[in-house]
Amino acid sequence: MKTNIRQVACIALVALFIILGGILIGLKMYQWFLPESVTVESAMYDQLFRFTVSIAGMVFLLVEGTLLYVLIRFHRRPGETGDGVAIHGNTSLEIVWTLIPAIIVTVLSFYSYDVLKSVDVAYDSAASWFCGPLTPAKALAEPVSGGNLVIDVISRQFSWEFKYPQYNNVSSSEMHVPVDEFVLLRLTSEDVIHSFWVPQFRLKKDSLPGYVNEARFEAKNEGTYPVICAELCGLGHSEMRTALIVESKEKFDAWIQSLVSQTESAQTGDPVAQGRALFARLGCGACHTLSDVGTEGQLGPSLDGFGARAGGRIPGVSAEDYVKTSLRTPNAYIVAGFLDAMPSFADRLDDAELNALVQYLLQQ
Amino acid sequence: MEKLLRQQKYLLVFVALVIITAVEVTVSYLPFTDRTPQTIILVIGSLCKASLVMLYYMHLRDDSRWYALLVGFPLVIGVLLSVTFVL
Amino acid sequence: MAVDAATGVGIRARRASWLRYFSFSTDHKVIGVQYMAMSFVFLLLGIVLAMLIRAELAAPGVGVVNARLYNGIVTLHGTVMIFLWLIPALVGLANYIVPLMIGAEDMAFPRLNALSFWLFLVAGLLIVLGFVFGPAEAGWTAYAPLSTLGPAGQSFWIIGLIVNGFSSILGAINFVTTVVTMRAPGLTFWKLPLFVWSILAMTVLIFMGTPVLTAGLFMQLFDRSLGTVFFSPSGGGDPILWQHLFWFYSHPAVYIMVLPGMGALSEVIPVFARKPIFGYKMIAWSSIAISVLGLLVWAHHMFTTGVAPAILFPMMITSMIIAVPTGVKVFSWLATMWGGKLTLQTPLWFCIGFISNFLFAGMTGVMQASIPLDVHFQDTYFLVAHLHYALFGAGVFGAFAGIYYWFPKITGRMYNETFGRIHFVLVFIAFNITYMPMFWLGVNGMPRRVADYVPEFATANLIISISGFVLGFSFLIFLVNFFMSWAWGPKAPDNPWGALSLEWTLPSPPPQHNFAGRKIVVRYPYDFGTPAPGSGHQSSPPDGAGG
Amino acid sequence: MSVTSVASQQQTHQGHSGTLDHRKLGMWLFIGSEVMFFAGFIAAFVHFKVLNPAESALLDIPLTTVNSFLLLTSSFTVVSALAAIRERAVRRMWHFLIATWFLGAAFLMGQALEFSKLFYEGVTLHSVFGCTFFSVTGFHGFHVLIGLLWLLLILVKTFRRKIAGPEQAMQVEIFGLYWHFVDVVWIFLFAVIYLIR
Repeated sequence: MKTNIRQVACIALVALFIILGGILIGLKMYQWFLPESVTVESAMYDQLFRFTVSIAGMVFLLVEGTLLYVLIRFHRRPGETGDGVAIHGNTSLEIVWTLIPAIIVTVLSFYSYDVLKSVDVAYDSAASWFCGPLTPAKALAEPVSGGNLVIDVISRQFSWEFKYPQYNNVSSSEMHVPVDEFVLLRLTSEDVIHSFWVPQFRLKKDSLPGYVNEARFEAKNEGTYPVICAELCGLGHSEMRTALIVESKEKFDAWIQSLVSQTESAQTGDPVAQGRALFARLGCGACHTLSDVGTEGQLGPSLDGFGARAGGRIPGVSAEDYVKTSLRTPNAYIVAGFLDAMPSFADRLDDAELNALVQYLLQQ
Repeated sequence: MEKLLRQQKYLLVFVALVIITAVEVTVSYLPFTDRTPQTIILVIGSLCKASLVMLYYMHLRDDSRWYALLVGFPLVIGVLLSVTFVL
Repeated sequence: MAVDAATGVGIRARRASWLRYFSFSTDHKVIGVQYMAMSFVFLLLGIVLAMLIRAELAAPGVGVVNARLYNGIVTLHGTVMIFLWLIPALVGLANYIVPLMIGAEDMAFPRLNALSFWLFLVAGLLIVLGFVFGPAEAGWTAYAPLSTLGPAGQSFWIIGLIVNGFSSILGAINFVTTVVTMRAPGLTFWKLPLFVWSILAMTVLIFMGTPVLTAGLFMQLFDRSLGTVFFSPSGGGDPILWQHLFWFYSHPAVYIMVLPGMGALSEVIPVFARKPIFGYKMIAWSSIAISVLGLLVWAHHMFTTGVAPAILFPMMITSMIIAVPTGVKVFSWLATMWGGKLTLQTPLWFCIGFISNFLFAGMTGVMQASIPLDVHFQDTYFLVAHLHYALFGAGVFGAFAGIYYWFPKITGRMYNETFGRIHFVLVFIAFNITYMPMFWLGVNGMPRRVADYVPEFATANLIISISGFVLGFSFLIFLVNFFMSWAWGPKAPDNPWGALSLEWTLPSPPPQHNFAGRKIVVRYPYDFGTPAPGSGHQSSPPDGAGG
Repeated sequence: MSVTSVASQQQTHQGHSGTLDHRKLGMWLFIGSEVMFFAGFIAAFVHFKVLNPAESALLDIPLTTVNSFLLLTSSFTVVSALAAIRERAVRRMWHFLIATWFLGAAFLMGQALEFSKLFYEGVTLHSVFGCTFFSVTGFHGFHVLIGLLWLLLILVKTFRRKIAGPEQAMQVEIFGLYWHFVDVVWIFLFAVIYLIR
């Protein structure tokens, strides 16, 4: 068929419109759609996102545009009879619309690999390429090598615990990291699969029972960001969130030092203080309200004024036994109106710790 | 006559299967230090046996291509699946 | 049945025709209707569950249901909608149509066909009844070890899915055998309607994927009942093993649910555009390509697990490549409509809805195929939106296109066109308002399967819930139209749409032994257009009711 | 593009198109999906074997070698039985099938012996090796059992003269396909589970 100049101009114009429109969509979505970008990695992520969405935008304009045009231009007018033209296909056209998407996804794959190389620990070495970052959980016992700050993320139904192996393993239920520093996370779980997600970091890693998973990031902005469990982990899944605080090196050092001294004093100090530390470390507050520690979990019964109630709860069961049993086999007694959601802490606490916790709770 | 040949063919295949099995077992007892060559031999051996059975006893050799296709595709994917899990 | 209902003969005959649907019939048409009817019963259940979910999420804080009930409802909703509504509905449609399309008298194994239906029914009851014995609450993905620790309902769920698996494997074997061995003389593969091609591709996925899931389900059942340690880390097992086995089936399941819809589009669009399908062979091959590639992408659901890149990265590439054959289909449909004479009736409207929604599913799909991007999307509402765009926006819209298109053939009556269009408008708008905001929610920090969320998501969730209720309501319009028209709708001619595939050469509804004793005129089924090359056929535009 | 051909519909379920027999095709498809089923279990076994290679030292290779020979022989007898019925030599088929049945039964007994020995040596379902090993070999044994029952049915039919010549050879052939498949699975299991260390 012969193509006159107007056709060519028309096609060129439409193509231009589609390309520019796509890029515009990409840029706008990138601004409106994504949450704040905090880490070096999330910046790279956003670049890839912008690129991908721009292409998606072009595809969107092309297809939806064609669809609308077809609907308007080619719908059957009232009283119109007859058929469309009998065109069975057009090889060159079909080749084109097979090749172009193929090229696009190839480019996208290469770009993705480029980003992965710099954001994902698994792509650091040929070894990890073939076995991945997953290692058996005992790896956590090994001493930490390298200068980077290492944080062991331990997840359990339904709370997070963050251990700092370089600061004689003190642990907290909130995560503090210094700004502008590489942080290596070693994630593991005590019961079921959880997933560590910080939307502003564009970072998500599953924490699996029996394995240690690894992730790293370098935060650029100070601030407080949510840590969210993204993998359905049981009845308290939606409650399983905590805070990640990015702060200046000085603030971080101050915080970690105070934590270290607190922990030491708690270990040496009276059982009540130790129990209080345990309550905080184990993240009981995720499900239980306790004003003394300043938690307001809703999934389990409130523990304010617990010491007074515990005794009379079950006839013939002393307050102390009641608490012990509730920690070892939580489903033995269920407070009316609550679910049997609490995991057992029997093999997570030694007798001394158990007693300390009991003493503390009975003080409430 | 042709029937007789077929019987002989089946018998030959059977003998071949037995021999390969014997070889496999002996190989598995050899005290290799590096297990890789042994593994390779065993895999090849079992593949040979399987294909012998399928080609002659299950008549894939003279039957329609459809059957070969419909069982070959799962075999390939299945092997891929298992390989994935070795990693 | 067309005989006058006044005479006792007519009445008895009609009653008999109704009773057939409650018997162990081996007629593929009866079984097809049984499948579809049951699937709609389960659909209603699934909708009720969805409404409960949206009611709970309408406002932050624990409201309508507690956490246990919520997890149970989410699990059952996913399971019911996928295994008990969409797949059976499509299988039922195929069960009715495919033998007619290939000029066969029935399926290759009629008794097996009936067996798979009744197995499906048993499976459905097991899964639903399990809810009573402590609901399965590990999500429809049933990730170990959460699922192996879960309450008794989980075991019912597992056994139900095993039975359902047997049912669909037997069905798949039946379909492939039927298409390969029972085509009418002269009906070569390259003259098959594209619906049959897509069903072929779908059944390949079923009989390849389902056994692997069944193996995994057996392992999980053993873990729960015999104390094996396949998935329990304490005993040295590996929870990721389940994810591999599960997704090996359950990713192809997506294509199982979308391919028949694509096939329906390839039937409806040419008929309503009065134009030959554009690039027949490319569309047929793209179906095959999708089903082959679909078996090699499962690990793209595991990008955050820390599995070796040697597994994940190749699967990322295969996942991306799937965009190519799907793109080919979409472009071919557009090219088919281009220059046609579109009769804008309900089946075509649903095809247009399919293309529009499927575009979003495809674009977000490519984004999620890219590992670094997916790390952020994984297990969030972004994914919830994406999967509903694929399964609902594409799968269900395709199913409706097919159901409206073949309704006259199946029931012998015309559906009400006005109601059909209202249904489409309502479902299309409500669908997009419901699921579009979920993309934003997910990216900004709302994980999936949560009973509670932070206050800043309240507005978006309220909008979603309201529009979700409208969406649920829109199905009632369809059901009303469906049953009213089946009972009192105007009689349908043999070929209301002026289509060319074989099923339309039969009376509506077709007689018991389909083509028994008839001449079968085999021809290329997309021979529309002027001048129609080869055939002197001058086709006439559809004259459907309300058109 | 639009060739038009006319023909009258046949009444039988036999395929119109091509020479493919629908029962045989169905059997092959079933085998195909069975391949995937076992692939799932073998994959699991391989997975854990890579994780901890030590445990499979307990396995009794001489015993299982004998078992393999039994199964291979039974494959030979089945195919010979098919050849026999195709030549209308019902008596010969009968003998071959009986032989097959006893070979299969012997295999099962060998497996029972092996399982009991392993239990005695303390291999339980509660270790990864135990659960993968017992489930995969157990499912294979289950398939052998089904095969034996099916074969029993065929023997009864033969006894009742229901299978008397090439006309009914298809029944034997389809059973044969199943039986050979079970054998093929064992060929792989034998290498993967027992021989590869």
